Amino acid sequence: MDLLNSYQNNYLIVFVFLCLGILLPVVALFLGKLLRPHKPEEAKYTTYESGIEPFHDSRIQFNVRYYIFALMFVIFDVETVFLYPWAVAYDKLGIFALIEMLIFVIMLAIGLIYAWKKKVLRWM
Amino acid sequence: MNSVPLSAYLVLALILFCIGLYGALTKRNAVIVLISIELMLNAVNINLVAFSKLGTAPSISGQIFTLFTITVAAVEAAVGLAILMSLYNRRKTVNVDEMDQLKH
Amino acid sequence: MNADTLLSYQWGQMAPEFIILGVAALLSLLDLFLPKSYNRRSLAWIALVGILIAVLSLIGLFDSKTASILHDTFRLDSFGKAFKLILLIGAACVIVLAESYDPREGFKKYRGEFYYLFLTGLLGAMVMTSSGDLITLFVGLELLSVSSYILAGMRKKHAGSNEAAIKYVINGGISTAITLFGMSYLYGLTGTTNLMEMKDVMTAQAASGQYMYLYGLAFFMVLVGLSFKLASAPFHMWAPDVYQGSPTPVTAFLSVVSKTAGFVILLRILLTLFLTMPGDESQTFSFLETHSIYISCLAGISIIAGNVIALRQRNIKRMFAYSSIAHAGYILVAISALGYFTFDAVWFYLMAYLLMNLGAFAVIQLITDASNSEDIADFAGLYRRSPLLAAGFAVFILSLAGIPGTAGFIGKLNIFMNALMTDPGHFVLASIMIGGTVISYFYYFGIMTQMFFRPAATTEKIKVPAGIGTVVVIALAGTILFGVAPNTALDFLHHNFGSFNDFLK
Amino acid sequence: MNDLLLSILVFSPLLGILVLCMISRSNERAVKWAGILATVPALALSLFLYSSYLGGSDLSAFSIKLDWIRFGNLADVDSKLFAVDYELALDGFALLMVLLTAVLSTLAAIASVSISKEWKGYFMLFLLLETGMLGVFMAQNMVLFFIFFEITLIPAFFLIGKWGYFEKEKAAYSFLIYNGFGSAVLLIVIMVLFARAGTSNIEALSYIINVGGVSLVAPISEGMKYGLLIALLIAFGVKLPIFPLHTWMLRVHVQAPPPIVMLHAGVLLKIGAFGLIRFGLGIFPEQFKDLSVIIAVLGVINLLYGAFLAFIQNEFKMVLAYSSISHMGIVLIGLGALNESGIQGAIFQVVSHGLIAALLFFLVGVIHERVQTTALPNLGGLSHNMPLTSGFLLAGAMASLGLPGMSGFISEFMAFLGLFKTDPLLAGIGALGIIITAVYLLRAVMGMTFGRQGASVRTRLVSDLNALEMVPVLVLLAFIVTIGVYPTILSNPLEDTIQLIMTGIRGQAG
Amino acid sequence: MVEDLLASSPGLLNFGIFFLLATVLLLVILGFVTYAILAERKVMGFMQLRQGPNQVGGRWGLLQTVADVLKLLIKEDTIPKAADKPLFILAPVIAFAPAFMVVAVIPFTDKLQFADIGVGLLYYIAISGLSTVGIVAGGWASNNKYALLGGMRAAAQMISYEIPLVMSVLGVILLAGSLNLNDIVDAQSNGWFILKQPIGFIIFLIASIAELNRTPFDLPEAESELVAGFHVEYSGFRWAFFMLSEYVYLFAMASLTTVLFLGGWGPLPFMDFIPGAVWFSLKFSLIVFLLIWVRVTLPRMRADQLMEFGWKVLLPVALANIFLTALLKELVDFM
Repeated sequence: MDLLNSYQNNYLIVFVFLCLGILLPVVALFLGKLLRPHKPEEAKYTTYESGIEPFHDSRIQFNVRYYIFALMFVIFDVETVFLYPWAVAYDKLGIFALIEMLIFVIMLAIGLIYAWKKKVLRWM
Repeated sequence: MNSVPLSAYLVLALILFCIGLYGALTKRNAVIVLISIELMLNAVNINLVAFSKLGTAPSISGQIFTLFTITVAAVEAAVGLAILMSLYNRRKTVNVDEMDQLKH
Repeated sequence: MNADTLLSYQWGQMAPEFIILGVAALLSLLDLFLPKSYNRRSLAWIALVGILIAVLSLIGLFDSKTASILHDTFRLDSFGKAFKLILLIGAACVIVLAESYDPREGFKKYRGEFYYLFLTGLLGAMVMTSSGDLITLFVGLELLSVSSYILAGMRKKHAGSNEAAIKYVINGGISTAITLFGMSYLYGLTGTTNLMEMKDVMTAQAASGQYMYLYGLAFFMVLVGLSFKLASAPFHMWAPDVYQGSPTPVTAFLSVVSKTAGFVILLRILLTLFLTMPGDESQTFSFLETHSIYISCLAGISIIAGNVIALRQRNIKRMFAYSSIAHAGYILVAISALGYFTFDAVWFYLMAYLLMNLGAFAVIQLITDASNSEDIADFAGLYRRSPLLAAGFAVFILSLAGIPGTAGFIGKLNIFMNALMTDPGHFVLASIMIGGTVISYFYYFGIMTQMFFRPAATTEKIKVPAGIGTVVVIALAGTILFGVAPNTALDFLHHNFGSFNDFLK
Repeated sequence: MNDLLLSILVFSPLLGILVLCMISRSNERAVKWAGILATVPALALSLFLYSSYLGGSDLSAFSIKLDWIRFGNLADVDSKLFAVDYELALDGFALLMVLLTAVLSTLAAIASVSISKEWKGYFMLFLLLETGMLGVFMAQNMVLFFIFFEITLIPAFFLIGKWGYFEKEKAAYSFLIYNGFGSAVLLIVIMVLFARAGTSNIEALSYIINVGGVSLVAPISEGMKYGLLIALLIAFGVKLPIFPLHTWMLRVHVQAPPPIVMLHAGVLLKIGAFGLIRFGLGIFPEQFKDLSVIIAVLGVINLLYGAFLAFIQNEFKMVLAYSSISHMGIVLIGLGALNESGIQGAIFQVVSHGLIAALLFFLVGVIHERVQTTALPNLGGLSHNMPLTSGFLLAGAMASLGLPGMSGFISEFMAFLGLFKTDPLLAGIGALGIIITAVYLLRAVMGMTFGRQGASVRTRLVSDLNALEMVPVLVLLAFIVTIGVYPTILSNPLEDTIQLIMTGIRGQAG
Repeated sequence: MVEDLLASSPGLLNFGIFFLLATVLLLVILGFVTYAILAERKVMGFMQLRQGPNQVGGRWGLLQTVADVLKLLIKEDTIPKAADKPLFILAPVIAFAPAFMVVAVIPFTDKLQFADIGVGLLYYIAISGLSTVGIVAGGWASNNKYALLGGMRAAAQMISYEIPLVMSVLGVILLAGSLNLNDIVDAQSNGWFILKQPIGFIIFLIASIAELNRTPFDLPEAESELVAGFHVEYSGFRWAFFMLSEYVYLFAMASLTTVLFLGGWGPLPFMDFIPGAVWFSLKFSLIVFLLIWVRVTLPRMRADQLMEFGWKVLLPVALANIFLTALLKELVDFM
């Protein structure tokens, strides 16, 4: 029972931190609202573009490269899902796990080499 | 505070699954459809993990299954987005209902 | 686990898989490091050699006893061997087709990738045939699916190919999720992912009538999810578009290898888990028998929808997509009937389907490449342009239509027998199947009409590349041999694999 | 050697196909000669068999049985279970049909010299068709029967669709679909019997169904037997054709090339009657008896319907097509009577109509080739230009309407004799049809041969039959008259078969 | 006392107590941030041979940052018309909350720790990734070309360096056999991981600088190209929260580095008379100083160099490091 309580308490703390993390900006901004001046003027609310008048919508299509990196991230990030439990349990698993993971990572490495050769990793 | 019953997880998963299915079947934007599919797969994850901890016969294999599901979900998303990008480059659209060149 | 246990496994059991994996890795590296100017066609031969070595090693395993390694996740039983054989033969033929595939645009650059992605897909299918565990089954399925998604979109510059790929991904993703949802319940109720253990738990639970409703739900979801993969109606919507848009060898791959794999996983899950499980507390019928009506419905709708919609297709690949939906329906008839011949019928039909469909796709690939169009009018006057090719194609079509003297007929006979020998017999299903066959005459003979009755637009003779010629000849020989002397195949099956008695042991 | 004889007989046309493969497609003469000669071995062999049978030798010496397909892995349990053997054999009835097929094939091959294009492909398909037809009559198990049955379908489809007249493709399609439907129904019957009894041998099946005492894979209930018989009736009814299922046959008769119509009307339609007698009467005699009234009624309907519609046709081919329907009604009437003379009449009608229809359609082909039409209003006064043709046409019509001394008379007489014994009222109504037959045939033939010269006949320079064309006409006419004068040559071979059927019917009744 | 509290069943009372304690920590962190900024400016000043802030609050400009914060507090709040208003307001909160949340699991000493979660390290990595969402949202919501570009760059950079960061930690996990931060510290009682995992440490340090968006990896807010990157349109206290989260991350990351590689509160041999808290803060300060030092010394990288460095150098090295570690461990165990 103690263990369960301690377990739940620990996550309660995390929740407390979450509340505080949200509360602080809210409170600070609320306080700021009481203190700060409010003198609206048209020019203040225009978008900043180094001094020239803003033209057309800024929400342009993202460059395709970003997606490619996102894909790479997804793939490699998920691989760490396998690496983490493996690393934690490595002591108990022994050499078999090492070989197994080696094969796994070699596959991954082939993937990386593939991306490399296909010039996916070039930011140009 | 008692621990959450299994059925709550199952219902949550079911709701998530249904939302995902609804989205996957009705949305026009292919990106949203892909996200909906991820939602369905995550519903599966909830199920598996809940069963693995609270099921009739708890066992670790559910969690292992989840690892694989997560991976597969990632792979599907990656492949799906890659294909979508290549489609977008040609057709300049991501709407599913505009992909109708292959009819009759 | 230490090195001793590691070495104690009979790794030889996985030899075919290892070979394919090795060749796939080798090809991917070769493709990466070979100079750009190098013609990557020759990689096809490496892939072919790999597949043939895998076939040889599989034949070497025919005599080995049923065994399972890796904690029962991988089991090599006669079922696995028999279906691996089909997969490998189909893959070998498709590789040869792919070698000759040369569309006008957008394939050259990705030729190297095609071969190893193809092998990984094959690997997934092979893993499925001998999985003893839900997780391995699922991983195999996904390996196959994901490879096929990319293969479908191989021609990046071709709008149809892109569209096919995205539709395939979306539908495949949905079906995966549905299957998995069902699997998660199966796991949750039994607490294990090992199929054999699951079976025992389920049998015990069902005997006391526990969780029947949830099992029904799980069964239904798994069935629905997998029927997406089989492209059986009403979950077939993706198939026509994907078949039409994909490069032709990929279409052949999807309709033969991928479909076979779909049936493999369906049989593995349904028969292992639900066959021995009682359908209710009274235990008179097994779960599968009480729920076989769902499979029957799928089969019936597939046959009717596939054949009827195929009637109004002008695009040859699309027509074959619908025809392949119908054929999936025929095989489902065998599964839903659950007679003595189920395994025989499914195996033989898939084998026959492999031969006739691959042969047909070889010709289709040749004609559509040459004319750069996929309209059935392109076949007009084929009889004049290449009499032998026309005759071969005619035999494949006759076989698909189930005319005697061809493998397709014997396959259908087997399925009929399976459906009618049970008591009560599946008369409705058999009638639908045979009605569908008659409807299919319309469109199959429509192609014949084009080939033999219509004048050709051009009298230019058709040059048959060696690869396509080989596939056509092999398929033709097989189709006729198995049609005239089906016992060559049946005896082979029974001699090497018995009656699949070790499936549930 | 003896046991290979039947196989040689069936597959000898295939040998012709091989020979044809080696001949260049442009060599018209050689191709046509090879095609005609390839039908001769079958004819010679069947004549040999017939003569030796009449000479008293036993046909069972020629039967052959080889292991072929075995489904399932049951060799340890019972090597016969789910086995389909390659087994060919002949009895008197089958022998007659084989002879008819062989004769008509040769004659049709001779008639095929008028084919104007793609002779090579034509003769290859023609020979394949002959193999199928021969095989159908000899197959001893239902699966084999079905295989040969289907083999006839494909070449016939192409022959109609490629070498026929204006609406040939449509005709080919309706031929394919109707017959495909028929064979589909037949296949269900075959598979039910095979899957449940574990054998498809006709003798074994008739034993299992009627005598019983064999444990089946799954039971065949009484109701199911009726269902199967009705399915058989539908399956063969399409082929025969029986009244509501006949429309395809009209198209084929009008559109197909004349030699093929000869074979089609002469043999292919008869497969329906053959199957009905073999399987319907052979396997389900008891059920057949219960349904015999319906069959007789169907026969009368066929007879009258065909006759009435033939009366109002303006196209000679259509007249003949409807007359075929009408004559097939007589077969059904004979079967429906279900007594010795009825069945004998039915079988006689099968053979005799085969010959007569072949003769008439051959002549139609000759006329069409010369005049380019067969529409009755355009014809007339043929006797002026083509006296021989007109004469033979008249003779054929006489045979068809049942003039005593010709084969048609015997068969009609016996069939009606049979029905008068069992159901005089129905027979009386049916007899009306005979009269109408005479009326429509005479109307058509007289109008063509005599009367005012038709526009088409006048404007063309038409010649009479040439020597080659005389061969089929004379041969067919000879057969027709021989049977009419000396029916024993038919009834002798049939004796055993009919006795067997009668014991089947009586055995159950008693 | 804390053990009792943890053992008691969770409820509102616990919540209240934790809340108070966490508030204390928050104040400490805010204090840290205030003086870390000052320290940074001072250190930079000295390294660049100038004074740094020296006017407000005495000789060393002790109140300089306090004054800055007050100024920000009373600054007028402007939200551009074209902006996506709800998202614009939400973005700083999304950026800040995770930064504070990750601090919950850091063990400062064996007694002074808030949440002792079994998968503490995983928690840290998972939560810290969320800040990116805030930054991208801020960039997107501003509807400003600079901001959007900055936001996208931030996203690309963060995901690129997340992988080496995560992989470099694997060596530590392999050695410690646990994801719990306390266990990791315990495992270092006879040798800090910086000695056993030098490669891992270097990768971790580089990747963490990138994750913190600090020079030389401060492309998302590169002043010379993007004006101020994703927070161009932010001003006043909203802007302050972006800055705040950046410095809280500095705090958290330095703490994590201390825990993972420098033995946490563990003392140097023969010097365990000095309390753990002091050890921790010494090591922690060292890391913070190191980070400031790097910032002053190195120039900003080009965008393409940055990405390629992450994927082509750090990732393969990190992968190799994992297997080197595993192999060594296996060999050492055998021997």
